[in-house]
Amino acid sequence: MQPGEQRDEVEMLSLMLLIRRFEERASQQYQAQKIGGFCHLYIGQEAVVTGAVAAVRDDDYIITAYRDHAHALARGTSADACMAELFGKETGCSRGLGGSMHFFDRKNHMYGGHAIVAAHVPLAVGMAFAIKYRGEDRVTLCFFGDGAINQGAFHEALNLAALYRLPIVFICENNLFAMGTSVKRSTSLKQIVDRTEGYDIPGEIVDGMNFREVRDKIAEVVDSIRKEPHPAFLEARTYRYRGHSMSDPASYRTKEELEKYRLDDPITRLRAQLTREGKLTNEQFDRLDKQAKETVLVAVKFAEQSPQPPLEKLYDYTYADGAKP
Amino acid sequence: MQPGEQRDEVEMLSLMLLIRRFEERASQQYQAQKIGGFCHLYIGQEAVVTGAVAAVRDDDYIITAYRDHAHALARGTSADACMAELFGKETGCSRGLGGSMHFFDRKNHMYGGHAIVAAHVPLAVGMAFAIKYRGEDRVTLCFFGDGAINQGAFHEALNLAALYRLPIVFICENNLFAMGTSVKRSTSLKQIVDRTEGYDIPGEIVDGMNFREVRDKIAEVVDSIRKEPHPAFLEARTYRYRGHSMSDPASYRTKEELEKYRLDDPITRLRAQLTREGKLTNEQFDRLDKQAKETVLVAVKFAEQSPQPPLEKLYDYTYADGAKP
Amino acid sequence: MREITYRQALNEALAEELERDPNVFLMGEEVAEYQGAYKVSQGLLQRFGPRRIIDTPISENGFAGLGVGAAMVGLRPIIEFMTFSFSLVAFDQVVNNAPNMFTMSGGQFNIPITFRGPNGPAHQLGATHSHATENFYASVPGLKVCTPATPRDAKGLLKTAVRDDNPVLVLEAELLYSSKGMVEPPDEELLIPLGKADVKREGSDVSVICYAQTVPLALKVAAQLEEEDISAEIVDLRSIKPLDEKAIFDSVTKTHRVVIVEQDHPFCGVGAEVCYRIQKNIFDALDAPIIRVSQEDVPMPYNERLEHAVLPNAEKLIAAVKQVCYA
Amino acid sequence: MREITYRQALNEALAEELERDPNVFLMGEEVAEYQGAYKVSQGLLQRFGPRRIIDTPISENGFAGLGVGAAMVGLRPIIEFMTFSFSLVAFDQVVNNAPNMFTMSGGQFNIPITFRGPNGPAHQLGATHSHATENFYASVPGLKVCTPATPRDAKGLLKTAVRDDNPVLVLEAELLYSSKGMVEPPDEELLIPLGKADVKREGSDVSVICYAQTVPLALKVAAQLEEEDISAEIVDLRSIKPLDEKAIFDSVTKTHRVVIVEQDHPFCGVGAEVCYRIQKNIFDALDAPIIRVSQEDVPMPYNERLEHAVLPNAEKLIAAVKQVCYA
Ligand SMILES: Cc1ncc(C[n+]2csc(CCOP(=O)(O)OP(=O)(O)O)c2C)c(N)n1
Ligand SMILES: Cc1ncc(C[n+]2csc(CCOP(=O)(O)OP(=O)(O)O)c2C)c(N)n1
Ligand SMILES: [Mg+2]
Ligand SMILES: [Mg+2]
Repeated sequence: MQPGEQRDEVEMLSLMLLIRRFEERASQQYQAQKIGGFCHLYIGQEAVVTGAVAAVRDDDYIITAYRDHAHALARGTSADACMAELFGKETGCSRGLGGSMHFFDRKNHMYGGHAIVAAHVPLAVGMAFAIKYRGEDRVTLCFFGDGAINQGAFHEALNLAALYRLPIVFICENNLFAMGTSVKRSTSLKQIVDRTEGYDIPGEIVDGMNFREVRDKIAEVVDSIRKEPHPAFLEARTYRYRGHSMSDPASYRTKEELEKYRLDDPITRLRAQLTREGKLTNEQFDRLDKQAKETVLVAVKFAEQSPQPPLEKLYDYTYADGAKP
Repeated sequence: MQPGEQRDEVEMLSLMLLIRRFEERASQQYQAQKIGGFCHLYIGQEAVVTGAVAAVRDDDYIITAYRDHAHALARGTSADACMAELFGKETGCSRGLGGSMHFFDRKNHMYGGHAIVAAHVPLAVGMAFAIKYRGEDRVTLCFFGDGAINQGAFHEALNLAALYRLPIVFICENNLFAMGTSVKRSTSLKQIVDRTEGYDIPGEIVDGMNFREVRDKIAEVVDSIRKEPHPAFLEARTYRYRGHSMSDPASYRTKEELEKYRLDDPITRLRAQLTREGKLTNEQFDRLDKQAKETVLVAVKFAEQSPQPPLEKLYDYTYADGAKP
Repeated sequence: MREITYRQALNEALAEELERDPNVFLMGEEVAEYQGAYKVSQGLLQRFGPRRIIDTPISENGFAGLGVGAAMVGLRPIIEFMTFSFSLVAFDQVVNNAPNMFTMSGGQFNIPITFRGPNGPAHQLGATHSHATENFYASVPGLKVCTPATPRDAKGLLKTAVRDDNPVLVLEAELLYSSKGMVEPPDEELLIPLGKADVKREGSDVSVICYAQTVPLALKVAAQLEEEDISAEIVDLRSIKPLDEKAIFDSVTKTHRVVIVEQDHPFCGVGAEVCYRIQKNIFDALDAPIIRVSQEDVPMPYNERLEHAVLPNAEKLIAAVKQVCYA
Repeated sequence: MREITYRQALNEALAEELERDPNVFLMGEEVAEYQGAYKVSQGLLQRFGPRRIIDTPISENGFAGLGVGAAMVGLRPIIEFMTFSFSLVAFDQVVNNAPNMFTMSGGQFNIPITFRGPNGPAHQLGATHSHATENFYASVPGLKVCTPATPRDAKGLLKTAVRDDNPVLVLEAELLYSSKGMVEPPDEELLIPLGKADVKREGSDVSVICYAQTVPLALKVAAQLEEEDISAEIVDLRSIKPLDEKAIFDSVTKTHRVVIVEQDHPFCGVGAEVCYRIQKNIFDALDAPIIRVSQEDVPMPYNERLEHAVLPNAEKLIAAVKQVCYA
């Protein structure tokens, strides 16, 4: 996307549908044991990352935690490459070496996929440091969960970003839980965003179930950062419909709570907005959804048919210069 | 000291004198190479720890960083044991195994002496946890420098203390510098105390050069904690007259700045207050000072004449059960 | 004796020690309300209440340090790391505070703390989540490290660890949590001393030294080797530190040939230390060089086939045994 | 050639690489305005300005991670740890992010970062401040680790490290900062490859394998042994990882006897790995068991005499050499 351009909202709705259908299918493939390791689904949170990418340029930097499928897809990594990664195939976005928690796509400026809680937040600050070092007008978007804010790494990173006035937006995807621990049991504050006061970083809350609100707020913040680099913090209030990972029955929360959030579904909401405004018909929506489903089915086939990373290359990805230990 | 009792102010003035004279002598012995390793002097900051101990009971827990001679002396560790520790002798408060940065005195509830910046702050929280676990009405006082607040350990510890509502006072001895780095170059805030807002911990600033102000404020805070356990934070504004350690010429600050603070000297100030109020004569003061100097000279002699820790015991302090590795 | 899982065995050990000593408490992420990420602490919150079974935020360095501080004033904390891969963010507390306190204080403060949780590669968790930390921690003076491989050892070692007056790491094996084995009945006190290896199978041709996840592997391979007339003695170290030199030397003096199979990285791994001790002390007993089977020296790939290729496995172990036996 | 100190040599290396490549920057505590806690970065702020010589708060984990992130997008950070004892609070960034990124991303992101600073016991700094971290870091796949012992090696290795496309740790020796040695003139490019050991003294009776602070010790002892007609070959590893097997094997094949003298802890130390490699590959070349002289396995005491007793020293090294020579 070019500066000033607005991403088409119907296009962004399709992107949300793609993410949703991709993960539903991934869940099914995981159950069928085509996918190994841990697998964390983003279903319910789609408005956050789609709103974010709609607000920034393609060459801005994006980095997130292990709940990362959506971030890659939103950045333009193909469903094929994403599904192949889950299958551990050579055609995967990390050549089958990273897996669900470690999606990377350099070309699309997606810098991972990081599985140690909050350990990527300093990395994001480093990327923002490099932007300023080179005098570019890019911005780094760093996503993390509500559970990440109690790690030392988070704290040190925020202070560094504020001290050096780096161009970065810290986006806390507050889905109310870190595994089975609710925010009020993990964080000594009424609301997460208040922690930014300890760093003198401007912070705001956005409705993470509302695509337009996320997009507009991030656009505003990023605009101000491009003019004069500084860090900013957003708490996006959202909800994950599924358990923490595939093995979590999520019995720490009520069915009623889940149903309440489902009523607020980000896809339903954007669809309703667009329909109300006459920008989308039911038939169009159905077509988009069908398309998304097909793209994902094709991706599964692609992943299935792709080759495994060759055994001979076992030692090829340890040192960039091919050094042997 | 018993609850409700006030420590005699003249006694506390002698304590400050003892600390001052002890460290001046230590500095001289360090230059004479009787003391090895690093040695960090507290000169100028005496009102903070003396004010603190004057406000709490003898069985409250105290823990600090590596600038710890004063904390041990204030807690009642003898000048003999402190000097012997600097000399690395068996009669030292840590049997000559700890050195300047690692003073310990279990009997006097002095829990160290910790040399990794901020790494003792979680320990302090653990001590406060134990108090609450046992239902005691003790309080933990945790001292640290302005440089410590940008470590992850500090952050995690504060959140835990606030979450579990533990009986602890975090006392930041803000002497404006961490080695050669001024607070404004290390911390993204106008004032340190503002960081507590990110944890919903009550925070206040005290004049760390004023014994009475420190004592009264800590007494007030501790009183409230004993009634109902909770963490609190104090920023004590103070100044170290010497360099960071013995090898630091402190050329990062001006002579004028130093002179300004010397005018505010905590010993001079308490002396003036007491004299003004008719509680102390010049002769008395001189006698106290002479006493302090003598105590310290005796301590040097004691340290010199004390035996080294025996070589045969090399393996005796690794495992408490005497296990051999 | 009755058959229970490794997970149950750990759970029993925790419950018994919590019951026995009011100074013992369990703290970690998801240990209480969630009943443990791997269900090791199932039921403990209900039984012992929130004062003693304590959930934490994701602050490993903070709560590891909290445990050390609580131990300084007389409590006996059990700190669970959800996995030891996450102990790396708490490394300073585990290696700098816990084991140094006793020395630094001239013997005034011992730290009776247990750090426990799953350690070592599980299955397809990738490079950040597959750390085997035993060589890091065993290298640090003042720590003790054990690595149970069976339900009985898990229960007996964990109970001993909690009673030890020093910092002890109990490195559990996630892949063994559901494995079963015979264990003494609950009313019979089971304590297994730290620093004692266990010959899990007697043999005469070669000593296979193993621990944790490599014990079942070694036993499986020994059965296969039997068919080829190679008699392997399986020595389960159980404790990495202290290391049971005597048990190792006794076995090697009998077999004269050694393979060490370990789950950690090769460079400065546990096997390197074991090898050094053997050749230094009983050089003349060796009829062949010692060979180690460990991980390949690469970050763990996610792909299953590559992961298998990185880990010690039966083919590699058999090849190594044959090599030392010149078979 | 001219004589300069180890400190100056490092300073020259930094200046030359900063000069050569605008993507190189130096970051750490007190590196800029204070001119370095140990003055290694003296004058660099004045010469290269605050954009490239950057002071940090006391946030090792934060700025180590910042470096890794900057490296992901093409910069070449040099991260100074005031000492490697303080790298333990940044352990996760150094062992989990820097070396895993290349694998986890399927080769998309290499991390050209240099971590440097003094490592190993200095003098009476006590248990928390005396860590020798080489075995920790060498154990981690994806890292490279070097340990210069002379001004020439310090300059040549640091320059090579900065140009390497992988994470490299340059573990300097504080006690050697003021030591002097001959180094090529500044206008002559000096690059010493990683993974190449250096025979610092030829000999025929015994190979003494050493690195960092133990190199001068070994050389001193070799001179003493000469008087007793024992000819020691001094092999300075220079790089711990990659390890120069060939140089080691060449020397041992010649002398048939080995003592390894190292500054780290004994359990799973560097010497254990070297020993394993030797006995595995050239077992028959050995006429005696390999002996290691390392630290005693205790937290470092402050007292000077005890510290001396913990460290490798001349008496212990001589005794070990005599033992392997049956002299
Ligand atoms: C340092 C560390 N500790 C623990 C874990 C295990 N863990 C993985 S995800 C998670 C919860 C994170 O919750 P949150 O940050 O809210 O993100 P969400 O899963 O809700 O997206 C935990 C505890 C980890 N990966 N890293
Ligand atoms: C984790 C860590 N990093 C760096 C150091 C080196 N260091 C020792 S003291 C110090 C400055 C601390 O300043 P401050 O906290 O303000 O305390 P002050 O010295 O002023 O009392 C530094 C950087 C250390 N000991 N630990
Ligand atoms: Mg969450
Ligand atoms: Mg300070």
